[in-house]
Amino acid sequence: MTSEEIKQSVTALFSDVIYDETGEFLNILINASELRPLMELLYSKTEFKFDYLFCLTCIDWKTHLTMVYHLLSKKHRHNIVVKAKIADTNKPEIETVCDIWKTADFHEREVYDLFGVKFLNHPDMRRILLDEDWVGYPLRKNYADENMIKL
Amino acid sequence: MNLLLNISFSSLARWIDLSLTNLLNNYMLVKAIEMVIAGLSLLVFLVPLCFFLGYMERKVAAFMQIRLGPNRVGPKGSLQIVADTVKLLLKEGLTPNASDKFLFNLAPVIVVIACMLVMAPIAFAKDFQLWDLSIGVLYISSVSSIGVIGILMAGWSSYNKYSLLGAMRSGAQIVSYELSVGLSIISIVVLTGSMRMSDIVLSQENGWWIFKGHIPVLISFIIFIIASTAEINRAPFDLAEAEQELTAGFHTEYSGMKFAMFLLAEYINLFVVSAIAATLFLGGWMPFHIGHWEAFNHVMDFLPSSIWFLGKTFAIIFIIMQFRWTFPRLRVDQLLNLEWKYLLPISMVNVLLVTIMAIMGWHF
Amino acid sequence: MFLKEYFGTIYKSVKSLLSGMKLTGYYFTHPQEIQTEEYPDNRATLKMFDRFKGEVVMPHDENNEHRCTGCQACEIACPNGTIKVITKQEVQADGKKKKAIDVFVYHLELCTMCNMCVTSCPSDAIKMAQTFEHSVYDKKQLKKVLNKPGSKIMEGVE
Amino acid sequence: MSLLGEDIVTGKGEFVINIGPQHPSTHGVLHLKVWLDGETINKIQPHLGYIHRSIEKMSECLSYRNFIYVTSRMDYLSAHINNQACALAVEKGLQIEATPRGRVIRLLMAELTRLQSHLLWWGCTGLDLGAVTPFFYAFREREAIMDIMDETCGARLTMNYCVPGGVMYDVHPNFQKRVKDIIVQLRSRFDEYDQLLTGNVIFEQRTKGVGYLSPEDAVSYGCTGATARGSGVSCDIRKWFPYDGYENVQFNEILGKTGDCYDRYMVRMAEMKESVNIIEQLINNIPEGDFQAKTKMVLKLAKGEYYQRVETARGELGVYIVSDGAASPYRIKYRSPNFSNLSALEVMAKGAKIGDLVAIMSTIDLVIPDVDR
Repeated sequence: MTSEEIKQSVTALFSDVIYDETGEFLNILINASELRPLMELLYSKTEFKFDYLFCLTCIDWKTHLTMVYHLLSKKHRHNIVVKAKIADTNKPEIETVCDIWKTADFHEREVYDLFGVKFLNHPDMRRILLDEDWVGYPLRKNYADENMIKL
Repeated sequence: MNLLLNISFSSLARWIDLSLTNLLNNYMLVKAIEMVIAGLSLLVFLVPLCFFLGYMERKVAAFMQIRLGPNRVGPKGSLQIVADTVKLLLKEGLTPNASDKFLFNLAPVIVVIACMLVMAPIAFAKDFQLWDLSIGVLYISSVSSIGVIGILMAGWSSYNKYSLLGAMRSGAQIVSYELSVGLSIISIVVLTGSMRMSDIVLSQENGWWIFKGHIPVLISFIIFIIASTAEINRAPFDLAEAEQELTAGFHTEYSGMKFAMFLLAEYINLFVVSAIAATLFLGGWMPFHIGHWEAFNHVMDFLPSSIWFLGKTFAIIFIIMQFRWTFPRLRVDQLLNLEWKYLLPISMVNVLLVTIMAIMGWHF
Repeated sequence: MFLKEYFGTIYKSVKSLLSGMKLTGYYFTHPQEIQTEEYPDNRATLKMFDRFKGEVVMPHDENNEHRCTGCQACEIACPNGTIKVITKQEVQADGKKKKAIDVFVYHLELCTMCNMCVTSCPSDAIKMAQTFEHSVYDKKQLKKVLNKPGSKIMEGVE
Repeated sequence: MSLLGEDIVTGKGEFVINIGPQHPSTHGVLHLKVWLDGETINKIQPHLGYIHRSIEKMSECLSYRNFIYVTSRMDYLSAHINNQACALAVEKGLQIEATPRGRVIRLLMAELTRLQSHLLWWGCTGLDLGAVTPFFYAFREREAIMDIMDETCGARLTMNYCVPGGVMYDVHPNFQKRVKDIIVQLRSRFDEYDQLLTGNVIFEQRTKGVGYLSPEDAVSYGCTGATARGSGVSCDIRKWFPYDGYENVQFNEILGKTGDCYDRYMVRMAEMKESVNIIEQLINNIPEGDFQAKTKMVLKLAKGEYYQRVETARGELGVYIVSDGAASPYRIKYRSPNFSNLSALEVMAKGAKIGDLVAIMSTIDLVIPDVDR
């Protein structure tokens, strides 16, 4: 399936979608609220069959956060990037996808740990790398730690 | 030449006995003093033996693993084990706060005592035996299983989950492997008709059982080696102290002298098991004789009997060591599988075969 | 059938175990295969490879001259802040002032031997030495000054 | 967290033990909390982060030339391949390509790295299962490979040999001869490995039917590398998305059938042989020319996002660079293979014995710094 066809099928169901094809993969930008239905569609529809979530991360753009999901279909060998914008940087929240792709369990915990994005309906939302009592989210751009050594 | 041959362990023992009887004229006292001497000489024998076994194990391991092994302390590293012992003696013997302190400290003592008790009926050389009791073989198989109590005690009292798991594994293991050991011993008892160690050795005057007894005895020899390796908790059956699974198993919490005692017990056990295997199957101190080749037999007789005994023992020790440095460890259920599915049925059939052989007189 | 399978398993197992023991037995009886290097004893013959990255040094020639211009390219290239180049203004013979190094500080304790400073150096002033016995009792001893006292820049190096 | 109560024995009579962070078989500082019923594992929960060094944050502070070296410290056993991934990602951003000679050298080094990593893994697998001797045999060959690295790159483990545009310096004149020697040496040693461990009945019993991972789970948990290929999931990045000239060499992707520990083991063993084949194809055909493309002193990537994935010895490593046009990356994400592989441990180990857990962990081939980053 080409990216054009993917675009067509997605546009048919979701109105508020922006496409970006400047990079290596087709990027789908969507609002955080609509992420979950889109993901379910991408996973379950046989023409897409994006069964492999190979990268899940977050980018802090200071004004907002962007969740980035890299998906690959093992069957059709096509890649896609889904990006979800989270406007609220103080209390970011988004639906979990860890029941669709089990690998998201650990990756979402990592994002929670380092960015503070809370994943709703995640079964085990704890910090994964840092201590339970760590203050702040280190990969945020506004994270400050007096113990940090500036080179 | 004759004089040299006459000065052996047995003549020494007889001389001590005679002179003490002449001196004291009191049977009880003489026996008491003799016991003390025997115990002391056993200790004097065992400590260097364990040093040597420790050194041997390291060197065997090293050479199989294409490395040099200990080579710093003393010539060719031979004093390394002494240095290690001194280190262990000087280290603090920790007792965990939550442990059952009495049992915790008692356990290593029991383990060592149990394995030293087994030394009693072993014939080290011609006419040289601490205690030639009429049920020697039975005594060995019953006393050697006391050690597991020490291990269970150590694991339970340590207040450590790894230790407990290790102790439980060891319990299951020793209880089951005891059967195979017993059955393979019985096959020799059937052939000799006696449980006395000296009788068993004398019965092999014209050939060792492993040669005389055809394939059934060979099979029971192999089963004995495998089962006794399991019984003394050595790799590939070292589940009780499986390093990669349970850190150090039942002796995780032990340090210093108490740990050294477990180590001592392990090596004494290794020696004892090999000595028993050598006595039962390889003729103990009996030199290698072939039927009626008088000249050949005469040449073989020149070697002192203690050398024959130790040579056979160490050959078996080497094989057990090679097991350890070649094989991966079994899992706990496979361990029991091996015993109940393979070793036990085979040794039961084997005992039957040996019995038929003994009744029919098919052995040489 | 069952018995055949049963004894077949035993035969195969024993065979596989014996083949392992044969291999360890082979190495036990062939001590020439031993690979151990007795390190402190073979120090005299032990030679590291030419490119081995042990520590950063600044070679000086017989006139106590080095090639460092004090351009600080290495300091920028270093990812760990290992190098600190402190420069001074030196008056030349013709009266002109010229930048030269005062002290070239090298923190061996921070260095990860990534070779980035050496490749970035435009005048080949520093290189990697093959030493590897760096252990000291005090961390402060690992802070090194690479330019020798009284040294100056080589003629013709810009 | 309380240390008493539920953490020792649960209401169901489960025994809770903590395996690690200091434990002989966790290969570093992995901490597993295990709920046991007797010897059987009911539940397992990894606790990570003991050596979290914030490599992603560090990379954000370093320039595009410098951040590469940090990645050697992630999966230190495939340090070169990590560097290669970063160099490729930067090259993608700069829209340049490494010189042909540089690419082949990189590829050769990557395969050597894979070999040494697998050799270490083979030794450690033996060690974990209680056979100490394989470790030393594996190290004999590994040392020979490390010597090649040492001679050419100047370091044995964290070589930092890849730079954007090629490699840092040319290979040593002895390189080809040494590599040919190691090919001969390895080919003759593979039989010994099989004798000692692969064919051993105890080893087979310990690994066959243990730690089963279904292909669906393997994909869902994001497993890659031999962990997924053991289950028959094709995921070799060298085949799927070739880089640095993997499309020009002949090799097979090794796939297992059953997905148990033994298959994962056999996949790795076969991969070693494939690596030797790849090296043999290339070692006589290193193109002449520059080993490094000309690049600017200060590298600046155009604004955008760049994703590069490579196949390390453990699986798929993804480097995701978000650039805002400055001299250092705005955001870097390393999608490390071990992190995802570890998450599948839970399904693999459920219902297994403690002894199996060790076998499973060693066949996943965990490197904890890569998990924690």
